[in-house]
Amino acid sequence: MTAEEEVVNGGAIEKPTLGARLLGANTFWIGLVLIALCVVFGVLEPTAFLTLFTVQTLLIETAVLLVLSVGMTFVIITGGIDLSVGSVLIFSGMVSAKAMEWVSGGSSTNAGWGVILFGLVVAIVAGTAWGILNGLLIAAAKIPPLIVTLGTLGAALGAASLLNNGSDIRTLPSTMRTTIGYGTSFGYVPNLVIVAVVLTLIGAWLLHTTVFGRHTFAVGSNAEAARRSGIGVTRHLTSIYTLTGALAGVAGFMSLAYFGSTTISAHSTDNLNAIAAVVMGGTSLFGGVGTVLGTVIGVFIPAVLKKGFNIIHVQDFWQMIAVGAVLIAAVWFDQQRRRSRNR
Amino acid sequence: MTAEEEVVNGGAIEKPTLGARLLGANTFWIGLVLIALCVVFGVLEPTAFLTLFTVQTLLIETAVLLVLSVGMTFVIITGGIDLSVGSVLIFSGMVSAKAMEWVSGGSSTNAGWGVILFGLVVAIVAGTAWGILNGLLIAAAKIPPLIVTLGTLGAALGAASLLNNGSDIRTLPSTMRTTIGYGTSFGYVPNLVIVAVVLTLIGAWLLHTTVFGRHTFAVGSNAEAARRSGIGVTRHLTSIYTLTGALAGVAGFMSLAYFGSTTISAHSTDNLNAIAAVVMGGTSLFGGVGTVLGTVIGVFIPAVLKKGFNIIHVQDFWQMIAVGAVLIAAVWFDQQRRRSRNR
Amino acid sequence: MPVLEAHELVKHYGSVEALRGADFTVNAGEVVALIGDNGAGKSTLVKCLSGVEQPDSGQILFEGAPIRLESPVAARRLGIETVYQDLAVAPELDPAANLFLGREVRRSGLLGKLGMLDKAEMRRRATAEFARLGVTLQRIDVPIGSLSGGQRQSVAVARSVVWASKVVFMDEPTAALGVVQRERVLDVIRRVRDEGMAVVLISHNMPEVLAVADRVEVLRLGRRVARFTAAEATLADLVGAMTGALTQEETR
Amino acid sequence: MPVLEAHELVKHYGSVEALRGADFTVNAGEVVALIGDNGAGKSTLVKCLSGVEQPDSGQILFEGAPIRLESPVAARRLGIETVYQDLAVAPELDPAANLFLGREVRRSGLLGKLGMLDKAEMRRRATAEFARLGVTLQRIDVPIGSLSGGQRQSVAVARSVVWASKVVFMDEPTAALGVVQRERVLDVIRRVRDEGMAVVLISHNMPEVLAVADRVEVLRLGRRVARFTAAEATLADLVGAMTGALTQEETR
Amino acid sequence: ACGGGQVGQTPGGSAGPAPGNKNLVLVPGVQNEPFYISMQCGAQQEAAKLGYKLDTQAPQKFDASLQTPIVNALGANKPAALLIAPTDDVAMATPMTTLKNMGVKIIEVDTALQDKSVAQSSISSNNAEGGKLAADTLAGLLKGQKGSVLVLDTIAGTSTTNARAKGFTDELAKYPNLKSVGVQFTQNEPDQAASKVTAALSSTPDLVGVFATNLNTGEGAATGLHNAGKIGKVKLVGFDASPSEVDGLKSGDFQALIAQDPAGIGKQGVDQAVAAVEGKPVQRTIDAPLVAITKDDMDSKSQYFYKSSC
Ligand SMILES: Nc1ncnc2c1ncn2[C@@H]1O[C@H](COP(=O)(O)OP(=O)(O)OP(=O)(O)O)[C@@H](O)[C@H]1O
Ligand SMILES: Nc1ncnc2c1ncn2[C@@H]1O[C@H](COP(=O)(O)OP(=O)(O)OP(=O)(O)O)[C@@H](O)[C@H]1O
Ligand SMILES: [Mg+2]
Ligand SMILES: [Mg+2]
Repeated sequence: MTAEEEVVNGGAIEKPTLGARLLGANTFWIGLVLIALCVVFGVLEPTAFLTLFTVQTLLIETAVLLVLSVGMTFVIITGGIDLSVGSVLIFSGMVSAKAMEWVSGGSSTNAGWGVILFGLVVAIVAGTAWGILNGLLIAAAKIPPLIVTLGTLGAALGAASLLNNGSDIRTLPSTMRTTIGYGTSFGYVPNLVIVAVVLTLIGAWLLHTTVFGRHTFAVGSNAEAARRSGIGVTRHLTSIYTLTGALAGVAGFMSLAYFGSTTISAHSTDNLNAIAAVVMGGTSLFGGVGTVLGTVIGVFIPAVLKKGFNIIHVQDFWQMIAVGAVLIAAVWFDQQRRRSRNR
Repeated sequence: MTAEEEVVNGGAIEKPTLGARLLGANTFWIGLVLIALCVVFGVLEPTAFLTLFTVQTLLIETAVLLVLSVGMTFVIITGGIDLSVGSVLIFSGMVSAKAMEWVSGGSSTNAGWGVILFGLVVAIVAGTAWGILNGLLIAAAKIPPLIVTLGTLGAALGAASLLNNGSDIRTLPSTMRTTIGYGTSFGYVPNLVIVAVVLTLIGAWLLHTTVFGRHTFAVGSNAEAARRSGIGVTRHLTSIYTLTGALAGVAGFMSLAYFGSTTISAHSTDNLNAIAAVVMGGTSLFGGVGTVLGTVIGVFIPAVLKKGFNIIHVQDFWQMIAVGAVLIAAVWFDQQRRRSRNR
Repeated sequence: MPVLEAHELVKHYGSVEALRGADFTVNAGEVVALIGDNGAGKSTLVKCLSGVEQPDSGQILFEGAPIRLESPVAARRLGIETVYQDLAVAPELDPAANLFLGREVRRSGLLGKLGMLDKAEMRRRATAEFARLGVTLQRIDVPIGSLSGGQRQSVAVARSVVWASKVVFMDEPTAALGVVQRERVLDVIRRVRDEGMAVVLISHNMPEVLAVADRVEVLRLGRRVARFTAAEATLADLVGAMTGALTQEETR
Repeated sequence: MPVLEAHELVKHYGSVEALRGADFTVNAGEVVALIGDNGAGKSTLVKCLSGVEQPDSGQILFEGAPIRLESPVAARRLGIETVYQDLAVAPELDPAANLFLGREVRRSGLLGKLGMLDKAEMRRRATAEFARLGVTLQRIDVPIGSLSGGQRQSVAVARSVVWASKVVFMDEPTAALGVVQRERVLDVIRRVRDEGMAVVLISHNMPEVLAVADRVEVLRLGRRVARFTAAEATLADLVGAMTGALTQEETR
Repeated sequence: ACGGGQVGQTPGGSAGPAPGNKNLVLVPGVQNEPFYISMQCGAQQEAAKLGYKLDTQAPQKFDASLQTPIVNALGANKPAALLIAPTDDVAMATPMTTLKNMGVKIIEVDTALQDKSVAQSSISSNNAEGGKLAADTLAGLLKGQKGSVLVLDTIAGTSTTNARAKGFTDELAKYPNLKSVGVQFTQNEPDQAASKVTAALSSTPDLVGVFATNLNTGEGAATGLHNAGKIGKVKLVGFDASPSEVDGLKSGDFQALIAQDPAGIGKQGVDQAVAAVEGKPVQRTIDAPLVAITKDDMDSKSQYFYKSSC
């Protein structure tokens, strides 16, 4: 084959093979890391790690973070950041719990599906409201995302605390806990996980195959070029933060169902965990590149690690050190492979 | 004046006046916000807010964060981020306390200046070590700063906990507490504040007038251009994270002197606070622009706000909301003014 | 009748005066070359006329009626397209995605209504467009940031001519192009003109200007200082006007 | 004797082959024009020869001895300076800072030893350099990112000629320049050549190439396909070589 | 839903811990706290005595979302019994119930679930009582002096410290000479506690007492008072008796501490756990003692001091 042949008809040679595309995929190597981790723990503790129960709880425990991270992926691809997700989650849960109490006229412990659905809607609306606020301040008022979401991080938490005077609400419909919180479908699959998977699939579809997703990449790649190309950058950014807020609202409801409590004092590290998952998955903090699949892998690497360490009883302090080291090593390995592929 | 006159000799018209430069300075408007806050609280509570005591405690309480933020300014100007500063601070304090105990052969409560100085050196060395590790992983191994410092955030904290089996050391030289921790010089000025001010001035000098600072801006503005211009980007980035680590080490020692304890479970929000201060001061998270003066203002806006709110007895939850709102509003105001100046 | 006119546009950037009362006219069906020294304000003028920047004062007329171009979208809606000097492409996206940016082709049917992209179709049409401009790409699925300077510029040019209906601004579209590609672009300019559109060409290459333009307008220090009919102008005239040796219009 | 030679350089980017065994030679005291179609690999070749990229295979000889250029610093140490096509400037820094990037002037005395910059001196010298190239700046203390395209390019050109001692690579240095500035740059190229340095000029402007170059080397699809002495070459020869109509060197 | 079930209900019945399993696990509320370390020491000693092995696994923060995975992980390697300080009295019910359904015996130490049916025994000191004791102690220290009192709590929603603060405030109302300036939250950060104290000194010149509901707030409060030069002039009552607080008491930073008996709680927890495992009778609730320690009587109450390592 001479060079000539390759470039004749104005470019565009045919696509590389599936194998080459897989090897070339940004998520391939980091995915290998995840698989390696599972294998290692599986070998170390086959009877404990590779059990249905472990897998179920692993999935359930990551469900809430996964939903937050899907939203965060969109935000980071635009070159932004959202520190407020954890607080918005708590706020949504609190408002939802309050609303369910209110429509049940007191305790909502025995409320039925109507009330629960109402609670879900309220949670989504509450999350969406914060999302819109974030979006407008970032996109229209052009305040840096870090500052805006740091501000709403505090504000949403303060507002959530105000609503019930600083204490948690713990009287929630018991149906909600038993079905959504830790019920299963198809025999084995926790319902919470089904919700998370469905939302993740929708997110992946939206990001990778639709106009909305394309514009998300464009805004992150070069916002000025996007603007000049007639993309409503302000509007697009606003909808992305709104989407993230709405997902945080859903996550708030999921957390409510799971914990059966508004857990005001929890979720303080959700924002960093979500950001770390997204970045580990190969999304650049500078925007313009990223995948939802990468984020999923990025969510599971620390989760599997911590689960494995807990099962093999690694001491807390060593665990912290080891998790830190593996995070760095995983990304380093990924970078290394990708770089050599480009040689 | 015709247009011709202005551009005759190949460019470079004379410098604008001092007033114009002041108005044009990036830190002018956000500085106004700080002054406005002080005035408002001064008017609301003149007897409580505008007292020597309030000013002294305000300055002391921000000293540690200020030192961290100066280092963070360098990091963010290069387009990086350092989440590990709080943990490195704790680690340095812990190592330093251990070392002082060790050279005193048991409790160091009655140790003299020799031991204290030794402790300071150990703290700086410990911080520097983490800084070098961060720097090498980021600059040489090219792992994203967020991942690296998130990893070392956990690892440093785990290591600090390991050193004393998870509990704090509180037997520190009492001289250290009484002189460095809460002693004053020149009658009124707390010694801790003097340390912070000196370090800040050195930082400002380094950033704005030296080759080192110039290269910092260049690396953040366009790392590839810097590399092609013969700047050792790897080496420079490494030294910047090392510098930040060293400053975190000093901050660890200051915190030790201030609290008289290693406070393992504290400082978890120092990283975000420092980043917020830097960004509020006009430094871009994308690198290439920033000032130390801006950072100083960015450190004091939330500090003054919280102090003022505590003095006028704003309820905690409202306080969280208000602090969030003011952060956003301050930056918004700053942006607004800057934009109109460019019209 | 002029399709687009600018009167006395003024634009400051801080204390820098980029435009100091610039006038400009372009008629349908003609190629106007906008020339001037570096820093004369050509790109700034183009940005003002394509909605990217708002002038501080002055008037813009479109087909005789005063308009405000608040955003690039407003200009595009009027059929005004622009090749920017800095190209304004999204470096992480591939050439096809850049070509269709803001005007993505959707699938037919319900999926399209839901916003799903027809990536194959876009790639196919992009390949055809690039071939027409003589652009050679080894692979079409690489990010545009990794293309050579000329390849990148070709993508930007292709984008503008595909979508324009009234006016095309081209800010140094041939600066990085090879000899063949340059000829193709000049051909495209002529074709677009012949279809009745107005083309505004900015270039520092005087032979090229004289070859393709019908009229020439000269900007100097943020003001229009001369106008020529290309057929009657000589290279010396143009250079004289650009450097200030020759001024036709009065300095206010 | 050739000051810099390249043999059989190969460079891949993923599956894209930018160089497929390119040769190149430049002698001291001559201006060599490196020409070729868009995407021919000219910029890639320059990057390999100035230490920015490492070739996958092939040999580089400096003054007859094989060398490895691991980094731009290595090339600069040998006296090789480059104007990159994408300019490689720091957009947030001002023109003077960019001119002296990596080679800042320090104050005299202790403060200088401590690393303190002499900003006034750098600004003064920068102003003088820019005047020499005919660059007009309204203000010298603005970030280079806000300059016009031609102004920015002038800064990059100024930077390379100030520091070179052996070889200057100029990748399309005049693409965005005005008529006057272009002439100045060509003058500078001649002057540098006369001082005994080697200049490698990449340009798509054939008249310019024929006017200033002593020799011409033609790159096509990542290989050198022809060499000419400028005085003997015609425009048709050059275009023929670039488009593949004419090939001198055998295709391996 | 189709095939609806519950997590942890392994179809075909779950295998409980193997008979003769001698492993116990302690899951405290948070790592790095002398309170829990002392509890661990007491528990370990007792377990060793009874021929059992005790592992400890602590979450990084006092946070239900961090404690849940730890409890869930135990489902993989079932211990005979779990000793746990639930970080949320409702949220932790799910994972604990799951374990219980797998046959693991559950003993609550320090804190307890609202749902009394999960654990077989709960050993705890009453936090509200502790708050009351603190108020009485402070009033005693002040000897009728008039003035304002500040309460420093950790984070809204932390049940233990919230209860201490509430007990304190309620009891303080009985002393007409003392006026509460309210409960302030410190996010469990010493620097915020210090700042709240100095601000209170600025705005409330008649501040005479501070109640800090845990170690971090106490340390911060002491630092603030140091800064202001008000050590000893403003009475500081802390909760718990960690080594650092005991040092503080010795040096005069604290005027009184309300100590629990973590080692005792741990020991009794193990006793109950072993009893449950071996099918012997257990006691459903056990109240652990609380004591107020002042500088004067600290030597006689040294058995209440917490340890930072065993
Ligand atoms: N964003 C900006 N901020 C500050 N000054 C600017 C900005 N954009 C342009 N300028 C200044 O305005 C003047 C005109 O710039 P413009 O880009 O319009 O020139 P031009 O005629 O297109 O030049 P060239 O031929 O080099 O492209 C220049 O002096 C430039 O430095
Ligand atoms: N970083 C990169 N990644 C992938 N492909 C690249 C990269 N840089 C260059 N290429 C490809 O290599 C080939 C040669 O590019 P190069 O920039 O050397 O061309 P050139 O001769 O300088 O063209 P021009 O005249 O347009 O500047 C092109 O097909 C280009 O798409
Ligand atoms: Mg221009
Ligand atoms: Mg090139």
